[in-house]
Amino acid sequence: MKGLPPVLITAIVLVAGSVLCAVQFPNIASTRVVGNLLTDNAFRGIVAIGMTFVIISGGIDLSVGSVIGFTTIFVAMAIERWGVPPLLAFVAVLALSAAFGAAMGATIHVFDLPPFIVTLAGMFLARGASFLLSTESVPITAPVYSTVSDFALRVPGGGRLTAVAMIMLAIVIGGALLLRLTRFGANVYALGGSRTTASLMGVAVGKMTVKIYMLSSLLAGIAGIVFSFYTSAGYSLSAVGVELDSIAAVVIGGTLLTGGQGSVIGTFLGVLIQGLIQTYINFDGTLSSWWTKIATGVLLFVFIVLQQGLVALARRPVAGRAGAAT
Amino acid sequence: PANAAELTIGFSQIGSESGWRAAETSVSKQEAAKRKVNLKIADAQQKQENQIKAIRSFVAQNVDAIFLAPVVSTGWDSVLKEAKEAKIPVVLLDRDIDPSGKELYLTAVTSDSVHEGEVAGDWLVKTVGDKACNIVELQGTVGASVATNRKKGFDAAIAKHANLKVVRSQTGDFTRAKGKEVMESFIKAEGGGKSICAVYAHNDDMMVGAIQAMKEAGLKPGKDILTVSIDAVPDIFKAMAAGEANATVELTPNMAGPALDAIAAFKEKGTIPPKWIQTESKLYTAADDPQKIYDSKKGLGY
Amino acid sequence: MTVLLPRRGLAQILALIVILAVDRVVSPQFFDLRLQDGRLFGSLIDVLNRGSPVALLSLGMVLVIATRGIDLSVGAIMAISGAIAASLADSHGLPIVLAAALGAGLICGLWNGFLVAVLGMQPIVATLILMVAGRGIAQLITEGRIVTFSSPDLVWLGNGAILGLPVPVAITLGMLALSCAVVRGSALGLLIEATGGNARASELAGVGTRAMILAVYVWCGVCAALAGVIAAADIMGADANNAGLWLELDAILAVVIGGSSLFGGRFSLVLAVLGALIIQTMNTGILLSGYPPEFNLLVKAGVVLAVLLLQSPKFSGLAGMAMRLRRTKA
Amino acid sequence: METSSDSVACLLEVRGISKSFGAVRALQEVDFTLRAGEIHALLGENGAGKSTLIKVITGVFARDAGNVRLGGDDVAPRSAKAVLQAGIATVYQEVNLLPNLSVAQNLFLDRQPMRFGVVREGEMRRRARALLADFGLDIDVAAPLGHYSVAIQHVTAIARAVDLSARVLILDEPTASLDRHEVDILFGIMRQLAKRGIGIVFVSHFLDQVYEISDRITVLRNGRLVGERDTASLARIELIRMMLGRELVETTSARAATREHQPRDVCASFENFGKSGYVAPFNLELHHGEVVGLAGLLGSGRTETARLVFGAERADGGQARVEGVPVRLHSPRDGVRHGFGYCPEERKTEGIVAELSVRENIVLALQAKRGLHRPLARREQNEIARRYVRMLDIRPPDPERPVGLLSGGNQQKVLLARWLATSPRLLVLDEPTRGIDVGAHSEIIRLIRELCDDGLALLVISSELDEIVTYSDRVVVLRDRTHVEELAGEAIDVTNILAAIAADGASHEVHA
Ligand SMILES: Nc1ncnc2c1ncn2[C@@H]1O[C@H](COP(=O)(O)OP(=O)(O)OP(=O)(O)O)[C@@H](O)[C@H]1O
Ligand SMILES: Nc1ncnc2c1ncn2[C@@H]1O[C@H](COP(=O)(O)OP(=O)(O)OP(=O)(O)O)[C@@H](O)[C@H]1O
Ligand SMILES: [Mg+2]
Ligand SMILES: [Mg+2]
Repeated sequence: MKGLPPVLITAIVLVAGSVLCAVQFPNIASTRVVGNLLTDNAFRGIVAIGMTFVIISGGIDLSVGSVIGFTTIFVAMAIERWGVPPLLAFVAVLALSAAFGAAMGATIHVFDLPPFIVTLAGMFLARGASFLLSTESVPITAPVYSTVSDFALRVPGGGRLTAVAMIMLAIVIGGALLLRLTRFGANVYALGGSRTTASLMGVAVGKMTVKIYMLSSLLAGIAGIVFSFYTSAGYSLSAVGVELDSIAAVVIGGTLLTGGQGSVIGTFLGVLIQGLIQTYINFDGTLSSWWTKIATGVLLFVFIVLQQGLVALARRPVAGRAGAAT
Repeated sequence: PANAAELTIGFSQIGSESGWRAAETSVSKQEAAKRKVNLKIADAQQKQENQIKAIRSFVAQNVDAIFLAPVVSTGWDSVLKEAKEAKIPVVLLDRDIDPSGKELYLTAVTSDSVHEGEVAGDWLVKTVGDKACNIVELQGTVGASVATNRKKGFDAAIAKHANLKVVRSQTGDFTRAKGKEVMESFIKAEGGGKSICAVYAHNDDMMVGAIQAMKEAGLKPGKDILTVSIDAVPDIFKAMAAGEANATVELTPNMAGPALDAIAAFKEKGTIPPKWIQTESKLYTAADDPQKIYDSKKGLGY
Repeated sequence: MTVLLPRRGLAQILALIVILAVDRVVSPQFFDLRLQDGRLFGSLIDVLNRGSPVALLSLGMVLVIATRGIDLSVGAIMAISGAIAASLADSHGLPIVLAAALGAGLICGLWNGFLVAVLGMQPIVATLILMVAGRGIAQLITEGRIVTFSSPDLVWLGNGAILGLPVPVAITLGMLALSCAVVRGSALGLLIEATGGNARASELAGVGTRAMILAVYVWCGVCAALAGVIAAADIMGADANNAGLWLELDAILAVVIGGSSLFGGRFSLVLAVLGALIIQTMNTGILLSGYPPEFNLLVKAGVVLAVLLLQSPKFSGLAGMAMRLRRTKA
Repeated sequence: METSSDSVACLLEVRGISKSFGAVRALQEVDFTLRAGEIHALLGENGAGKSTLIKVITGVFARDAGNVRLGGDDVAPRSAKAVLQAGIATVYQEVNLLPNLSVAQNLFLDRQPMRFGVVREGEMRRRARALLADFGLDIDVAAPLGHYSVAIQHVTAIARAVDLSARVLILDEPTASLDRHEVDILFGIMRQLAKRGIGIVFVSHFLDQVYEISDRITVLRNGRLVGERDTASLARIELIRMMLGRELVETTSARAATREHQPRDVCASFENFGKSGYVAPFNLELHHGEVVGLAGLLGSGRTETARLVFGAERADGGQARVEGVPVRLHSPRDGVRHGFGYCPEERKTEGIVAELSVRENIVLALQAKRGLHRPLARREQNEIARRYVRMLDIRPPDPERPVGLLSGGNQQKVLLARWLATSPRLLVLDEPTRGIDVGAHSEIIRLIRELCDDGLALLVISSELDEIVTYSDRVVVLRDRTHVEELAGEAIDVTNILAAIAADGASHEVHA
C-alpha cells in the first residue's frame, strides 16, 4: 500500500503555510507557538485519528463531538459529585464510550443502515445524555488534574510539550502503526475498498465494523478526557461541531471520503494545518467574527486547492505497463 | 508609568451568536477607540478551545492586558495561570468564572444573571398581584450558563408566590425563529393561549419571536399576555412602544468601558480595582419612554 | 445483494402515521383546526409551516445526494439569502428582493458545483468551505445584527395565507410540483440517477455528468435561498447568526428518511419532503409534550433510529424470523 | 482420470438445491456432484444459474431448499470465512479483489504472515511473488492491484483461490479475460491440483477449453439440471443441444470470404491520432458496412485505441473526421453526438448502472444523445426496451429489473442494446462476446454482420482470434501500443494475425 505521496503533499502544504505565516508574524516560528499548536489541538488530533479509521473503512462518525462532551461531563460528575477516584472514572467512561461505538457499529452492520445517519442519531443521543447528567459546567478539582495539566517538558525558546500533547503524539504513532502494520489495519482498507468483496475474501465484516466504530468512540472518549484535562472541567456543550472539523482534517490529510485510502500521519498533518489556520487568525487579531469565518473558509479552500494541484501534478506521468504475461 | 495610549489589549470574544453580542463587540471597539487603546479582538466562534488558544496567542504576543468574555465558567485555570506567569492582567467581561480562579484575574465586569432573572420575576410578581398566573418560559440554549442562571433567578423570585406558576418551559435557543416556533406550540398546548397569563423569555430575541406568534394567533401580547424578558435590545423597545411588550431587564453591552478604566488605573497608578464590578440590571417598562430608548440604542450595533 | 425493496414510501407513511398518533396522545388538540383571519390555524398547520424550510432544503439536497454528493452549506446559504432579502426589503420591490436573494443562492450553488464538478473536490469538504465562510458572508451583510424590515410584501411571504394555507407551505408545495415536473418531466431524473449510480458509465454513455452535478448544486443553492427568504420573512428579520444553523443535517436526515441512499442513484422528491415532515412532526410533538428540553435530543435520537429501522429490509427480515421462531417454539 | 465407478470419493455433494429471487426461480431442485481430483465443468446459457449455484454452495446466497455436503459433512455456511476454512476457495465471476489494496495484501488478506501481531510485509511480498511466478507473472506486488489490467487482476484472484483451495476450487469464468498463454498456465496448475486430489469446478463459455480440461460436465438450463456426462463421451453437438435445448446454426465461415468487396464510403477517419504515453499516433479509416477487428496481446493498446476513437480519452494530436468533415472529439459526449457508440470491456465499472432497470440502462445513451428537453416518453422507453430484450434475448425478459441482478452475459447484452438503440453510425465494441454463451455468441456475431449490412461501421476488439477472423473485413494488429499491421481480405486468418503479433518489426509483409 502506498499513501506516501498524499502525505508528503500535505506535509509540503503545511510547511509552505507555516513559512508564509512566519514571514508575516515572526512570532509564530517559536517553539512556544509550536508547543501550543500541539497542546491546543491534542483532543482534535485524537478524535481525528479515530475518524481516519472510520473514513478509510468507508464510513463516517458524526457522534465524536457529542461523545467528547459526554465524557467531560461524566468524568466531572463522577469525580466531583459521585466521589469516584479519577482513574476509575476514566476506565468507566472509556468502557462506556467503547460500548457506545460498538453499538453504533453493530446497528450499522446488522440493519445495513447508512453510518451517516446512525452516527447522527448517536450524536443526538450522546449530547442528550450529557444534558441529563448536568447542564451546568462542573469544575474538576482533583489533584491529578492540576498535576497533569501542569506537567510539561520545557523546550528551549519558551515552548512546552505538555502531557496532553504527548498523549496525542503517542496515539498518532500508535494509530499509524495499527493501520499500517497489522491485520486489523489491512482489513480496514479492505472494508473501504468494498464491503462485499472483503466479506467474500473472508474478512469478518461485521466484527470489523463493530471494532472500527468502537475504536473511534474510544478515541473520542480519550479525547474527552484530554479535553477535561485541558480545561479542568466538564461541560455538556463542549466540543460542538468537532465532528465536521475532524472530517475536514482527515480529508485535508489526503484520505478519500469514499474509503479505501488514506493515512494517519496525513490526518495528523491535516489537524496541524487547521491549527495553523486558527493560529494565523488569532495572531492577526483584527478580524471580526464574520471575517474570521470567511478567512477560515478561504484558507481551507487555498489549502485544499494547493493540495489537489500537487496531487494532480504528482499523478501526471504514468509509466508504461508494469510487467504482463507474454 | 505606561500611557494608556500605548496599551495593546487582547479581547477574547465568544463569537457573534446574537445581536447583543455584536453590540458588545462594537461598543468595546468604540470605548477602546475613545481611550486610544489598541484592541485586538479574537472571535472564538462559540468554542472554549478557541478562546484558550486566543489567550495563549495573546500571551505569546505579550499584550498589556487580556479581556475575556468566557463562554463557560469552568476550565480557565491553567491558561489564566500562564497569563499570570507572563504578568498580563486579565479582566473578565460579561460573565464570571469558577470561584477557584479568583486570584487569576484582576477584576470581573459582569452583570449577575441570576439577579437578572430575579428582577424579571419580581416585576411579574408585583404586576400580577394576587391573581393566579400561568407562566410559560422560553429558555435559552440548554446547557448555557446564562440560561441556567436566568431560570434560577426567576424561579427563586416567584417561588414564594403560589399564585404564579411556570406551566411550560422549553428551549428557544436564544433565537427569534425558535422563540416563535416554541411559542406557537405553547399557544396550541394551552388552549389557544387563553390560559397563559405571562411569558418569560431568557432573552429579548426569543420574546420578539414569541410576540409575533401571539399576534398571529389573534392574541394581544402586552395585554392578554404579559411579557418580560432580558437584555434590553432595541427591538423590544419598539414592541414596548407599540404596547406589545411589557418589561425587559437591561444587560448593558458596555462592559469594556469600565474594564478599560480599571486597566488604565491599574497600569498608571497601580490601583487594584474591586474584584467584581457589577453592571446594573435595570428594569425597563412602558413607563420609560421606550421610543426614546429605542432611538438611542439603535446605533449601538445591536 | 439480496434486496427485497419494501414498496416505496410505505415505511415513511407508516412512520408519519405512528408519529402523528403519538403526537395526538401527548397533545389531545393536535388535530384541531380552525380558520382565523383567512388562515388555517392548528398544530397540523404548524407542522407544515415550520417544516417548510427543511422541506425546501431537502428538495435541493435530495438531488445533490442522488449524484453521490452532499451539501453542507445550505444553512449558510439560507443565512446569506435571508440577509440580502432583509437588507433590501424596505428599499426595493419584492421582485428585486427575490431576484437578489435567489441569485445569491444560485451563485453559491455554482461555486459549490464548480468545486465539485470542475475541481473534483470531495463534496463534503467542498461545501464545508461555504458552510464556514458563507455564514461569515451573511454576518458581513448584517454586521452581526438582526436586520429587521417591515415591507408588507416580504412579510406576506412568511405570514400570509393562500387559500387558508400559510404562504411558505404553498411555496413548498409549488416547488415540489415544479421540481417533480422538471425532474420527472424531462430526462433530468434519469440522467441524475445514472450519474449517481455510476458516473463513469454514464459519462461513457454520453451523459454530461459534470453539467448534471453543476446543475444539482445550483438547484440546491436556489432551494436553500428560498428557504432563507422564508425564514427571514417569518420573523420579519434576518438573523445571520442563527438562520439555518445545523439545518443541513436535518435536510440530509430528511432525504435519508425519505429512502434515498447517501451513495447516490435512486431518489424520490416526494419522499424527501415527507421525510422533512416526519422530522417536523416529531419536533412539534416534542414542543407540545411539555417534557423538559433536556430530553429533546434523546427523543429525537430514538425516533430517528426507530424510523430507520422500520425502513431497513434487514429489520423486517429479522422481525419476520423472530415471529417464525416464536411460532415454531409454540 | 476414469470416472465411471461410483466408488470414486465423492467430495462435494449438492442435492435438491432451489433458489428464487422474488419471482425469478434461479435454481430448481439442482443436484451436483464433485469428486475428489476431478475437473468438473458447469455449463449453461447466460442466466442458466451457474453463478447462483456457486454462490449457494459458498453460502453467499441462502438456499431455499436442499443441502450441500462436503466430504460427508453437512455444510451450512454462516460466513464466507467459514467456507474458506472448510477448504472451498472460489473465484467469483463478478467480484474481483480489492483494487485499493496492494497485490500482496490481496493475495494474503486475512491470512498474512504475522510476527508479534505485526504483518511481515517482506515475507508476504516474497510469498506473493512466488505465487504469481507460478502463473508467469512478474509484477510489483507492493503496488495497488487497481493499477493493473483486468487480466492481471483476474490472474491474481485465481492465484489467491488456488493458494487457498484445500479441498475444492471453484472458478467462475476464470478464462474470460485471459489470453491463450495464461489459459495454458492456468490449465497446467489446475491439472496439478486435481492430481493432488482437489476437486475443481470450472465454468466457461469456451467449449474448446471445456473439452480440453474437464473430466465431467454438468449442464444447467433455466435453473434446472439437464444432465451430467463424462466429457469424453459427450459429443459437442449433443452438449450444445443440452445447453440450448435446440440445435445451433453454426456460423463459422470467415466473413471476408463470403462477401464481395465493393468500395464503401468512409464513415470516420483518424489521422495521426494518438496520445503520448497512451497509444502511438495511428491512421485508421472506418467504412460504412465494414467490420474492423483490433487484435493484439493484453496491454497492446487495443482498449486505448478504442477509447481514443470514441472520444472517451482526448487525443493530443491528429485529426478525426466524420463523413469527411473534421470534428472535435474531446469527450464521450462528442462521440455520441457524432453517432458513435462504445461498449467498454469493464462492464461493471464502466458499463452498466447496476441500480437502474434494464429499460433505463437501454435508453440511457439515446436519452443522453437527445438531450434533456426531449425526454423519451415512458411508452417509447418501454417499446425500445421490449424490442431489444426480444431481439437480444435478454433474460429474464423483464425490462423493469435492476440490471445489477442480471447474469453477467445478460448485462453485456443490455450494453449492446444501449448503443443499438441510438442507431449509431460507428460502434466500438471492446470484447463484446466476453462471458456470452454459445447461443448468444453466435447471435451476437450474426448481429454484428447484420448491422454491418445496414451500413454501420464497426470496430471490434476481441481476444478470440477465431472470432475476429469470422467477422472482420480488415484486422488491425497492435503491439506495444502501436498499430503495426493491417490485414485485409484473404490475408485475414489466425496464423497471419499471430505472425503479426509475434513479428519483430522487420517481418511485416510475410503474408502477401
Ligand atoms: N442477486 C440476485 N437477485 C435477483 N436475481 C438474481 C440475482 N443473481 C442472479 N439472479 C438471477 O438468477 C438467474 C441466474 O443467474 P446466474 O448469474 O446464476 O446465471 P449464470 O448461469 O451465471 O449466467 P452467465 O453465464 O451470464 O454468468 C438470472 O436470471 C439472474 O437474473
Ligand atoms: N503498470 C500499469 N499501471 C497502470 N495501468 C496499467 C498498467 N498496465 C496496464 N494498465 C492498464 O490496464 C489496462 C489494460 O491494458 P490495455 O487496455 O492496454 O490492454 P488491451 O490491449 O486493451 O488488452 P485487453 O483489452 O485484452 O485487456 C489499460 O487500461 C492500461 O492502462
Ligand atoms: Mg455467471
Ligand atoms: Mg482492453
